[in-house]
Amino acid sequence: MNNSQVNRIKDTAFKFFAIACTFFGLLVLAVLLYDILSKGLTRIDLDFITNLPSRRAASAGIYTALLGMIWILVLTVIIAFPIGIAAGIYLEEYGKRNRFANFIEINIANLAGVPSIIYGILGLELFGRILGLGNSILTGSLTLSLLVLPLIIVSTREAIKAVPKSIREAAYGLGATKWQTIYSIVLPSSFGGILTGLILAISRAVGETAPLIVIGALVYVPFAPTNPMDEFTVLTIQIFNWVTRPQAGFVTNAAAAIIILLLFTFMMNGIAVILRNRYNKKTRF
Amino acid sequence: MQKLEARNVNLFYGEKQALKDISLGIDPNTVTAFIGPSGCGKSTFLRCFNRMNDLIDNVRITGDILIDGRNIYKSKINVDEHRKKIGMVFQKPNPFPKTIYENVAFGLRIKGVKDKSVLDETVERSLRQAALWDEVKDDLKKSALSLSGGQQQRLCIARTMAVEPSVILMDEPASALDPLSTAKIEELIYELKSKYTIVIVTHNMQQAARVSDKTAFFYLGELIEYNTTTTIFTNPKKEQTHNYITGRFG
Amino acid sequence: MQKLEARNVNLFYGEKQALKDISLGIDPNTVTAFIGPSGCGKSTFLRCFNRMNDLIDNVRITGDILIDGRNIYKSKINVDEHRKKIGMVFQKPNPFPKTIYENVAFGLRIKGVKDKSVLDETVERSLRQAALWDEVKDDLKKSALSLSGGQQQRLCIARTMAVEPSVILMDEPASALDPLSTAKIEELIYELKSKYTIVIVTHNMQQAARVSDKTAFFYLGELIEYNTTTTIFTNPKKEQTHNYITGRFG
Amino acid sequence: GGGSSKKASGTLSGEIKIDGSSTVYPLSEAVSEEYRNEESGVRVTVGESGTGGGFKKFSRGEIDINDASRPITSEEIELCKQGGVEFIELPVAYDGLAVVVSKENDFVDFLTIAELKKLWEPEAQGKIKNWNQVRASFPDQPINLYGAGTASGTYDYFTEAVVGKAKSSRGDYNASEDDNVLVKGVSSDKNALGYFGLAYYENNSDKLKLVPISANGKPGILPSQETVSNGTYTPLSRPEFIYVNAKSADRPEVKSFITFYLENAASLAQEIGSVPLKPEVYKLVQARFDKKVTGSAFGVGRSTIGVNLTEALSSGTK
Amino acid sequence: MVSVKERIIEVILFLCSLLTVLITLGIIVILASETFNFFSKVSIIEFFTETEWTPLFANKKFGILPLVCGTLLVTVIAILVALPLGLTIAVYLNEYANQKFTAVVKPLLEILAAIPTVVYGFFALTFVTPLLQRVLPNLSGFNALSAGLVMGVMIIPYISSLSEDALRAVPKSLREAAYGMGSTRLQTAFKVMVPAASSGIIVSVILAISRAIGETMIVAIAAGQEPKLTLNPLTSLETITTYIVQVSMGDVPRNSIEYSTIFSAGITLFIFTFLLNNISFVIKRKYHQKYE
Ligand SMILES: Nc1ncnc2c1ncn2[C@@H]1O[C@H](COP(=O)(O)OP(=O)(O)OP(=O)(O)O)[C@@H](O)[C@H]1O
Ligand SMILES: Nc1ncnc2c1ncn2[C@@H]1O[C@H](COP(=O)(O)OP(=O)(O)OP(=O)(O)O)[C@@H](O)[C@H]1O
Ligand SMILES: [Mg+2]
Ligand SMILES: [Mg+2]
Ligand SMILES: O=P([O-])([O-])[O-]
Repeated sequence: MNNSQVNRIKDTAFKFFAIACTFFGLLVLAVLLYDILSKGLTRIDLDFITNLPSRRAASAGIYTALLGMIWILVLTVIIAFPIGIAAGIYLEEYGKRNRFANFIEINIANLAGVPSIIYGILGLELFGRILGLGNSILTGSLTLSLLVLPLIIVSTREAIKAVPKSIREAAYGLGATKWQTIYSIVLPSSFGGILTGLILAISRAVGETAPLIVIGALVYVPFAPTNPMDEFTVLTIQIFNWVTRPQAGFVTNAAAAIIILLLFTFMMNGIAVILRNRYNKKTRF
Repeated sequence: MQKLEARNVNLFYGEKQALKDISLGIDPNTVTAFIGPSGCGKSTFLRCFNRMNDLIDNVRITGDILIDGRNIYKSKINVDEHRKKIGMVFQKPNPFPKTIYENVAFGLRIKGVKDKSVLDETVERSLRQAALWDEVKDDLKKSALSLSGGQQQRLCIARTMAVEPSVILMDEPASALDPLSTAKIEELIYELKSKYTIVIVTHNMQQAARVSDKTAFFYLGELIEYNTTTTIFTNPKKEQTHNYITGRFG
Repeated sequence: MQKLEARNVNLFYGEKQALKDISLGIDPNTVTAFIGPSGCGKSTFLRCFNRMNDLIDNVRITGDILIDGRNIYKSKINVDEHRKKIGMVFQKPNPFPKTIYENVAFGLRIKGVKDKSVLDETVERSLRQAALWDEVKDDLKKSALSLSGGQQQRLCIARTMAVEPSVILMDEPASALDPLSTAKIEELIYELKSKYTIVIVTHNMQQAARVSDKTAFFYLGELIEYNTTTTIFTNPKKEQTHNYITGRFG
Repeated sequence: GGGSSKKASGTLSGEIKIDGSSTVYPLSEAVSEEYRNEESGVRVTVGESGTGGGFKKFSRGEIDINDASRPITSEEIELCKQGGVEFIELPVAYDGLAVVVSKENDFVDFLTIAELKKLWEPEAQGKIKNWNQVRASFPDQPINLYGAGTASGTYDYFTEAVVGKAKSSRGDYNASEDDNVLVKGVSSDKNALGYFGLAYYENNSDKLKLVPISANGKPGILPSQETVSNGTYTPLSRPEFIYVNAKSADRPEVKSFITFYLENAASLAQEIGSVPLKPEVYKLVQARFDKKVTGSAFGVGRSTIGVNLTEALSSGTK
Repeated sequence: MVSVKERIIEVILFLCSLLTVLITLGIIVILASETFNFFSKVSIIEFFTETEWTPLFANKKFGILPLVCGTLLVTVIAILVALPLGLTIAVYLNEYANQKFTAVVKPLLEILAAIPTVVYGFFALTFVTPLLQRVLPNLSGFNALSAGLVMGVMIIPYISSLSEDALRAVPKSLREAAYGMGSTRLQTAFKVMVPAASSGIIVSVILAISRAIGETMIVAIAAGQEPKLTLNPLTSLETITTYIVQVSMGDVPRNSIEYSTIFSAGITLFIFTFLLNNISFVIKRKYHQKYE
């Protein structure tokens, strides 16, 4: 065999190996989904959604967990989004010049990589103990807000960065002030990108478990929360609770709750993908 | 009095000097062309006139730039207000991702104009001046991005004129356009000359020859030669100019 | 026999037709220039000759391309081997982020050559041919990225020649370079002509006039005119060609 | 279902916070679930931080009721005093501490307290790693241990009963406050040995194998409703308690909840696999609550190992 | 001259971004002050050299090594899965697959990283472990192996997507030069593209490692809670994150030594990820400059 043939064989061999690797990843995903669907799909019905928790697996539901999750999400959105977007705007539009902004940038890159459980410790100590908010919904959403803040800032920056310099210059050239340019040109143009980031942040918040355990959310809460100071449980915590129970019925419950959680996660990510695609198309300047 | 004047302008991007001691004056209601090879500083110099370089980090400028005799870098000038008097058109058409109408009305809106009739009137007048009115008058609510490249560029010119500047700076306004659109823009420049002072950067020597009254040749950040367009193209004083316009490089 | 030949070549990027029914033949040991406005398909056509367009998804080609009389799209050709015979130099110098030595030796290494003396010899010969040896002979272990733009481009030419192609395709090889480097590259092209068949895409009409024997003018994907360079520049048959070379557009 | 009287949802409202023992958790959970049918306006939360963890919160006044699988300790009483918390101590059920191995384990026939001590005492840490070190006739296989976390009453009780000193145990085992985790671990590990409340065994008897325990040279005894209730399963039987904050006990919803608790504890304990007290004992307990008897009936230093509840309660009530 | 309104807006925006610094400060101050308490009671030498970790027990030992070892063991298993798979996938998507395939497969693979980790914990405990136990009868119910494997699959997209981005950021011209000289795809990929994108690929791997180190739920559910200084992936062990969860689930009194252990464990974890993140940040900065 000459060299060129050997090279071609290697090339082809790698190709098949790589296809196998790619499909292995997808296969695991498929098996995971199949495993969960087969364990939990039959358990899902209206009762499962509307029932309160119970010691009997067959009559337990996720009502309180769902409501808890919605409470947490809404508060997190209210707290984290304005701050995150504002910070993103500052860093991308104002802060380039000074060294401090550079420092903030490193800092955010770091925060984005801090393990979520560390945010849990921060939340436990800062909100739960020092501010005395206990293991309430408010503590939970403040903690998750800190957690998703770097995510929102980074995606806001990416979205703003994607707005071409040329249309900014056009606005400045017409005599617009900085804020006018940002408000009336940059933000509308990057709206899709920012929104995508926000939805991914929500999806992240929905899936978090560890920081909430650390702030003390692992309790039996058999009622729907009605105010931010209530104790709460969320879907992931409920799943964790059920996963650790040995009886088969609770494994089924956990799988069923996971299906609901995944539906939510996939929906969020799907919306983000669609938004991103549509937005990419619309604003190809 | 000269409309625009530069006195010993030096400009640095960080360490790197992009403009070297440039002085030149531009008369009102003329078209001046800046030519020179890529990277010689034409755009940089053009952008000194509306302080657009302010937007870039690490830029340092020395020397004076005067508009109507007023030093725009020294006095406590309001940059935003100043830019309204100096229109700018860029190489790539850069309409806002808004409707055609809103593009043209933008300059007024940021001034705080809300009166619908004033806006309508200005939009129409500007589009007419930019020779675009007939093509878009029925589609004012359509997105500006749906226009062709040439139309977009004329829209940008209209948008600029809506704020009634006295100077228009154009940075290779036709280089991304097809021959037909280019011809239209060149025609437009010729017409606008009566009302505005126009400075145009171009790579296309024939374009410079066709539209401008005076031409400045830049090379490596220096102003090599500045003279009437006829002189530059038929009888340049410097060898570099000669080499450039005969296509020895660039 | 002609070195390169295209017969009724059509090329589509997805729906969009980029080349329209192009036929042309190129003699061995000549320099042929492709000129035309941006986007007219010069690069696309050039890249047909070494099947570089294969790398892009959704490309569809009809018609025949022959090299030394062999149809490179029809027969069961080994593309990698074929490309070794057709060298290519790109617009922007693109040395690999490796040492100067390894850049030139790359072509041999992927052929499996390991013999140090063969490598050394080829590296020296190629660098000499590219008129770069004297400038870099003491720095062969330095990163290629530390060279100036003009040197990088000559390094890319040396790299190409190391695999001993018979044809060299050049896509605007000097457009990113300063006048001095440009002159060097042009000189080099002139020297290489005796050993290679060269096709060069250029925006610079004077460059085409200086270096090429024949010139092909493209417009909107069509080959408008193909003739000796003298004829094209002094006595074009088509009005579009005339308009283009006199700078009416582009 | 355990709710005895099915009247229409009541009129009470408010919040009751329970925390503490994971052994008592299933009972409290069951009670509060049934109570929900009774008084849907009262919102009861139940945590499971372990007996000790719960008492920490209880002494800070953060919770109304603490579940406990052992009596309060003198330090905890002290903490309650500092926190200004007075408590009412109410036994609610018995529990046997089940020692279990994997279903696949075929060689463990019984274990003596001495063997358990050898296995669990602090000195065993890092040393006793194989089954044959516990008893020479056992095979030379690794032994993986699962046991209660240190905040739990089960841990305190087990160490006291087996090692002889409360809170004295080796530390290199899978420790969890959540007995479910232990069940899960032991059932999926053929080299495992673990201990936890009997109720957790009863609910998972298909996955686990119960080990008879032999004390003082007597033959091994399996924990069951009967052996726990009649005291033959010693020393690993114990009472379970709830501690009610005396201030909270004044609130009508807490009062109603506790009464409901004591009325239904017997049937619910049976249902979840715990061992109910005798009916007359529940009466004593109810009386104790009605009279708001504060303080512990288990004097400092007095062990509950083998305790007689009737006696203890009567002595406390006078 | 800038108007007052513009100034005010800028200040508000600035304060919002300043908040992020406060968060970092908050984390550091809170972790450090409790850790300071911790080290006033426990010798720092014991912390780093003692081989047992039993702070909750009567016989207290404060050696962080078993937790670090458990964390690293699981991380190594995860990276052994994710690195070869992720890099191969990245090369394949970039060099071999057509755009349509990439456009479909890349987001599908990214789903792997979007699935909540509690789900993976469930999957590892109820599916992977029983499956592995058929082959490895000695495998404990809680073990490092299935936690590591599942975590490895979870972080595949971190490596495949980020490396693919890095490969894609390599100027097209380099790739064309390689092909132009007659390289095969494999040669182009591994002799030109991967070296040119190496910094980006390294960044992706570091981020994946950092992610694996900080991952909590998978190990908390599936790897056990027994601090053990072992390299045997078949037995149960405890990671730093699991320990923090374990302690948080029971209520530990403030100002006790047990309470400060979560902070000393937390700061160890924080330092690990902090270092990794900074290294990757520095590399990223450098290579961004290279291509601009
Ligand atoms: N933002 C910037 N930062 C640093 N250097 C810059 C910046 N903008 C331009 N330069 C440099 O300044 C020099 C002059 O640039 P300028 O854009 O003015 O050239 P030009 O004559 O307009 O070129 P072209 O014809 O390509 O537009 C160039 O060398 C360029 O690299
Ligand atoms: N990968 C691609 N996918 C789709 N369309 C393409 C692609 N590459 C080029 N085209 C289109 O094909 C046409 C011809 O492009 P080509 O690059 O060959 O032009 P050119 O004459 O070399 O221009 P230039 O002088 O700017 O290099 C252009 O309209 C271009 O937009
Ligand atoms: Mg320019
Ligand atoms: Mg081209
Ligand atoms: O019942 P405990 O959870 O305290 O063991």
